[in-house]
Amino acid sequence: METTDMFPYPKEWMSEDDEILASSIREWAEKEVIPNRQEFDEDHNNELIGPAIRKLFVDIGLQKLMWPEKYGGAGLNSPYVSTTIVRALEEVGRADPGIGFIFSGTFSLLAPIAMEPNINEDACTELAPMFCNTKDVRIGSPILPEYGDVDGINAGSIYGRVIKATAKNDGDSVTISGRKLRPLSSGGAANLFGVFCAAKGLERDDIVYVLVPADSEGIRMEEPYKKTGLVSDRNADVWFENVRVPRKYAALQRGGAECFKEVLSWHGLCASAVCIGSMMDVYEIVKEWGNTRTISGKPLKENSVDAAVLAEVANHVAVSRILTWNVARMLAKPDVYGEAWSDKMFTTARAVALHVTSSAVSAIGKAMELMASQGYATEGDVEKHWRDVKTIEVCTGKVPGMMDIARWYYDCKTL
Amino acid sequence: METTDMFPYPKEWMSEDDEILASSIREWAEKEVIPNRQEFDEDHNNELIGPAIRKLFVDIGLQKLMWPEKYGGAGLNSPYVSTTIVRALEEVGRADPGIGFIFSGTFSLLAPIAMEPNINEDACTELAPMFCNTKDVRIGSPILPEYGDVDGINAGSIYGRVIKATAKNDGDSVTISGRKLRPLSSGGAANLFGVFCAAKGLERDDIVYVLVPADSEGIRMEEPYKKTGLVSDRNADVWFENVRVPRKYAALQRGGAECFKEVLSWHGLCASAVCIGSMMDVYEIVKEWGNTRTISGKPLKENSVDAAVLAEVANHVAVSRILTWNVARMLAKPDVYGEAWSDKMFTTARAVALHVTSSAVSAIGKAMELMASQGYATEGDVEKHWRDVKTIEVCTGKVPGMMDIARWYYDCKTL
Amino acid sequence: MTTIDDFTRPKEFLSPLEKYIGGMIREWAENDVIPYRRKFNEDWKDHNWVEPAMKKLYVDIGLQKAVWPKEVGGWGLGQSDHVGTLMARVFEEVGRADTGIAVASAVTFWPLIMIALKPHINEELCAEFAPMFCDADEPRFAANAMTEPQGGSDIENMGNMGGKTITTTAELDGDEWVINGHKLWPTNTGGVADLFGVICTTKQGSSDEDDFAFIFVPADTEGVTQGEPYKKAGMAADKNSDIWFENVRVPKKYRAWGAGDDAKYFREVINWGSMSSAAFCVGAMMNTYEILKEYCSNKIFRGKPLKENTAVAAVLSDIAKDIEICRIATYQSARTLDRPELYWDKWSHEGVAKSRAVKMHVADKCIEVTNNAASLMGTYGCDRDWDVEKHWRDVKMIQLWMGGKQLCQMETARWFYGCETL
Amino acid sequence: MTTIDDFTRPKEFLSPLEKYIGGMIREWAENDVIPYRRKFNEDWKDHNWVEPAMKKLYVDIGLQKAVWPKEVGGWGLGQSDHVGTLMARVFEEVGRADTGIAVASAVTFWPLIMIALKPHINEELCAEFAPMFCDADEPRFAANAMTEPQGGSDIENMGNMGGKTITTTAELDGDEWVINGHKLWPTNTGGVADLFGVICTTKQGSSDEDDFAFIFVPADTEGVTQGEPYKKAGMAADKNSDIWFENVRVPKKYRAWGAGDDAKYFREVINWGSMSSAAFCVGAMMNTYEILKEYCSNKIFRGKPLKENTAVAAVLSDIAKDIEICRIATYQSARTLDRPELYWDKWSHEGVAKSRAVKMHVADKCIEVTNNAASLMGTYGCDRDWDVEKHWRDVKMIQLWMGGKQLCQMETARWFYGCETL
Repeated sequence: METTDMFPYPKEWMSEDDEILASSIREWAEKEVIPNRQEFDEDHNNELIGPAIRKLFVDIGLQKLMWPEKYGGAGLNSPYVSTTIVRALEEVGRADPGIGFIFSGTFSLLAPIAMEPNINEDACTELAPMFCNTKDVRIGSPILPEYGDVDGINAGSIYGRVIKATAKNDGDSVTISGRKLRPLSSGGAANLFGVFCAAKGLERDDIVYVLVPADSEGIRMEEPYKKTGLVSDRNADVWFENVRVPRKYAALQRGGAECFKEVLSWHGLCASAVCIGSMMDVYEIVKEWGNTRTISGKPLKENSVDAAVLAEVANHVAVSRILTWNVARMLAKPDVYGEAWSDKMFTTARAVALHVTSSAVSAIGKAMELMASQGYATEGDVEKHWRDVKTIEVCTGKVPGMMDIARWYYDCKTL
Repeated sequence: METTDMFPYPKEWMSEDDEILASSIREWAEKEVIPNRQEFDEDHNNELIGPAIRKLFVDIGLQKLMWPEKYGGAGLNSPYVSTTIVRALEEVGRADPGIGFIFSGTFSLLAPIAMEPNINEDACTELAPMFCNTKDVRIGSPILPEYGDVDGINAGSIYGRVIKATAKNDGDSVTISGRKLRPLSSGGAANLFGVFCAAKGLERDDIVYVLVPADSEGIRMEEPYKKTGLVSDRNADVWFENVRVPRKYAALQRGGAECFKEVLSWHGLCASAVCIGSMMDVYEIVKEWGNTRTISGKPLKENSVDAAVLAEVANHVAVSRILTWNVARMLAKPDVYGEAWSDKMFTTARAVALHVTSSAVSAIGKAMELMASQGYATEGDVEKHWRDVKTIEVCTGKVPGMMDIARWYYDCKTL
Repeated sequence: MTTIDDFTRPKEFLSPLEKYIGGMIREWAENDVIPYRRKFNEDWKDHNWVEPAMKKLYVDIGLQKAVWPKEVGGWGLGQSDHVGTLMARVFEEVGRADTGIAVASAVTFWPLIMIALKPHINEELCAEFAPMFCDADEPRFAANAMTEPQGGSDIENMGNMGGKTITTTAELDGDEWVINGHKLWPTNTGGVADLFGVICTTKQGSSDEDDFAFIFVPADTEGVTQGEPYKKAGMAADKNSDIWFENVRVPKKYRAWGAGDDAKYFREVINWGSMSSAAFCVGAMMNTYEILKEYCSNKIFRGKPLKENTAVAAVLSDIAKDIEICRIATYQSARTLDRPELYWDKWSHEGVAKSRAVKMHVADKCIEVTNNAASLMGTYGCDRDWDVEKHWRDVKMIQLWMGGKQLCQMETARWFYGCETL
Repeated sequence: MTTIDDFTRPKEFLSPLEKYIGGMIREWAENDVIPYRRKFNEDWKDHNWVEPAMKKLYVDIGLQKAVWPKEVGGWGLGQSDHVGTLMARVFEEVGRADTGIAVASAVTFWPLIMIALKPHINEELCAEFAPMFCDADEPRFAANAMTEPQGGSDIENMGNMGGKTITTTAELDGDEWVINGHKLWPTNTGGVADLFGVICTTKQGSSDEDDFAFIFVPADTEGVTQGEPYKKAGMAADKNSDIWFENVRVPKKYRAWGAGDDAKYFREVINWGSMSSAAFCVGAMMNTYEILKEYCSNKIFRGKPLKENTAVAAVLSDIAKDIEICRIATYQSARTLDRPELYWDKWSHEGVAKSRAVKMHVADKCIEVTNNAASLMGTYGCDRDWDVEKHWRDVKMIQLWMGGKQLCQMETARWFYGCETL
């Protein structure tokens, strides 16, 4: 039985099309990624990672996926896309969580302007061609508020996070400023930023979400910083110095908090799906190890102490997968479960993302325990997953995430 | 918002009828159970618990629920009953997990003979009247194989558990023997036992599942033993000395392992649902505590350290509930997800039961931490839930459960 | 065969007396408690089974005399420089049998820390109260009355609140303190205690440590009313209830030391409370180990004892490992009470923070150990006949008391990270 | 302000030398390692950044002479009755800077335990090998060659397997041992080590301890081949690779002690390995504490440092608490190596089981601490600039080595529960 069938999930909710896309991603993974991924960490010139991303984003077409058809996209921009995305990202994550994470940011960044029912016609008209009429890779980079700030800059706050950027009214334009902002992903490789700003002199006097093309004047992207994992994702701090963008790039028709929750709900779903793919790959590897390694004269998996650890690994995957697919379904049916930006849906998606990403770190850590040095060596193909999912996990924001959960379930007002 | 709506679950899968039954159970709980439950521990003469069970089992009619209509039952004996059961047991568990646990045993014990598509006409004809044509409470008690045995008795083994009872061919009868067997529930109050036996001289030479009326000659039920919680459930060790029952009481048409997995899949679902109800009650209590208790000059819930603990409590409920409802759906749709007795479904149901029952112990333990002495005192209405869910949790069998998971996901042969 | 005595302790720290005293208590546990403890749960209100065991320990063995100075009839342990590790052993042994009796014993000792431990021995008050304990044929109990209906852990949170939320007041009226207030949940209440150490304030709402007062109140003083004992999840050998103080008058000298020093030595009381809590837990865990070892040695699976199954052995191992670590940490914590010159003042914030940290670790592990032991035993784990579930129920209270886990965390963070507003 | 030196240790156990030596290493860490350690990750193969730091520690400070007897040019610590706690401090300090260098150092010391520690000092072999380390201007490394391609932790599982699965063989041919076999993953391989202690058998398939042999093999002996270093998740300062022994001939006297005693003292090697592993972890955790304290003091949330948020403080607290407990347990474990007469033989099964238990606890906690610290720091937690993620990656290996967690569990269970077949 295929690993993807071994692990339970509500398969009634998956369509055949989802499986077709997943298959082509599986093929891409086997050909373009898996043979090379042990070298990704030293692929300083993007010679291995770059072409792989291009194949996925351009040739298979993921970067067009969520743009409306009339702007040249694949038109998968209704919430129903959620299960498609999960199944696709399982496959991408299985091969390389870093590439999955790039797509997670790119996809969720666009939800506030391109997802039904809130399609921002102006913004789509302007920005869709960047992603749809090109043979080049296009990447989005969400810049979210942070939990605390080293510089003491605090232009506002939202859901217990600090807003560091500002958006000032400037007639037909909006001027964005912000020092040393750390995006969720792709800060060093982005074509388009989605930035949450404190609004100054705009219709909304709280928080506004603005899309900012990376080639706008006044943007400085630092060198990508070195990090634990997700090497494919070149993240870097970004500085905005009086960056002017057309007014229509600001999601002024919607509240900043609404956009914030929508982006995070979708990003939570994507991050969870990537981690499931990663865990499933490790499951296959450790399963093979359990079959072939001999301990006390029998296969490792037949030693009950090791079987118990193997069971823990599998159980993390099973539980995480059920949870993630349920979030996908809930997002797909806003009439039944609430909109992506409702407090309830936001809380559920955050809670599941916290659960799944930390489960992934545990599960892969457990697999490493069993594989000992082979788990720790790059050639074992496990340690990269471990570093990758940890890097995803830290991005979910544990303490503010717990506060989000408390806020909803206990109606807390001051957290 | 109602607590039952706060916590996410795939509500598309619940019918209106399910909610109607749940409402009448809610009413029963508020009237018959909640006002008295602090005294349950000292209700030695069954003066409070007995009438409450009668109202639920006889008046509301739970004990008829899963018998086919043609034998006088309510006819909810297709796997589709799963969501009904879950929603009902959430409500029972909220009031008293003990009563929920009694029903869990009674219900799942019957699955191998009364659940579509394997209706055992002979056995139903004989046994249904006991439950359906009576104004008295009728209780079932499953006797499962154990993980190891103190006496060294080992008549056979199944899925890494020891079978202690035997069933001998005796012409038209089957003779059951077994020393000091410990049922899952209700050993001291049962009307019908469901016993897994090593088969001797029967068509099947491995394991056979036999239903044994409690008033059969040769059965000795000990005094209920004192235990941590679930006081409503009078469990006791049971001795079978050459107990003769008609052949048709043995599920000879089916494999013992198949029956074993079917009973445990359903029992896992029931036990999970009971724990969710219990957790939801504690959630309401600790929520109120968080509103009214003052720490450092503000409501407890506004202290972020306490909010983080409150969030943990809520998150355990949310995750557990999603998982449990998914198992319900999977059981309801054997064509999509496999039969209740398939290895995959069995593993999923066991894994979720392990997860949910131990989550319940953690969640309620966390709530107690916040409520300090009020959580520990009986009057706080939390400590009983804590003891109750722990008693359910130990019954799930942690180590053998982990072995079940390993067996399926890693194809282990000798565990 | 390995026994509970094989869990490691720093042997260099042990009192010369500890083998002797530990041995007596071990014997008492085997003969007077363990055979009867299953009856304690139903005996929570009447203490028909608990009292004889208490009497044996307190009067016959004489534990109620332990810390009082020799001059007033005690054993003089309050002057010993091994009292910390000795008491750790005592509470461990008592806790192994029953953590309820352990807390009742330790709480009797608790208020006396204020006046009977070197270097701060209040000879006048020792002379006043020692006879109650040292010239008695009946067990005598004492208790600190701390927690209040609102405020809860804020009372214990001296580092941040400085007593600001204490609503029990003491007013000086001539040569007498007049005390008014309502306390919840002290151990040894519900009619048990003979002497209270009352935490109160001389100026309500003040967070000046000088206004914090620790005043002794004999239980039979007029105006002291105790409620009925509460019913609770476990800890049946320990009664808790409400106490009301209504214009209770005691001599001025009953205040332990006075402005500033009351608050200071009260921190030592907290420090001792944390160490003792850890010791109870170590005892309960060691008993859990014994029971589990028996269970897993006798239960047979596939022809071998259950403990030979490696998955079971892994669970057993984690339990032994946790006991090993907890016992070492507890004795180290006790040692710092015996060697302030080498470590830190017993009443320092450092001492409080560190003993809180140890207590938090050990109490959490104790719940984990008893919880996992019960799970491993399946339906037998929740069967009262095996006593593991009793420890599980009992020790949860240890985690919750003295401000619970969250206060332990705040105290630890405050000291180790220099937090100022927690 | 509270610093890492405020975490508790049993002060009674410390060596008179430890302040001096600890201080030197602290200075080395600050000047020679911490400013450069972010470069180690890319330097895993060449060690351009690692080697100067190693040279300073080994040669200039002179750590490579530490355990050798004074008579042969060493510091003579092998004869000290404080070597255990002193080494705990050394490895803690080195581990604080870089656990990779710590393991390289400890593993150099590791085979020497067989011959240079009292009461079993092999004067002949000390005289033979000491000059390699004591008369050198360059850093010298040693290593134990244990793990094999199949068998893995079975090699270390002496208690159960008794060496049965060892496939590296030693045959006596006249006055020489002839060694054949293939070892994986020893620290300090890939061309680093100068001297190997090879675990082998004189009779393949035997589980008789008499057939277990520990034989010294200089790395330049003919027939010894080392592979390329492996690329791995962390621990860049420590190189690991394959070693092949093909008809390697060494003098008969290079076997440490002979039948029975090799196996016996090898248990002491395991005991030391466990204690040292714990010490590395304590060092890494203390550094994590320092970094986190800085981060949470400087990062501002709602006008207050992040550490003043109680939910954050709770996470910080748990980390400080774990370090406190782990450090106490580690020094207690080290103390038992210094006082066998008070505790147990260093090579006893008890010693092995208990040090395995401590190592297991400390390594698990270290992963938890670094993991939680990284999570608390959000995207900065995985940013190499903050060094927390480095510790997280590095210390995972400590949990995995020497048979990993499962073997620790089996050893612990075997001793504490009398299991016979694990």
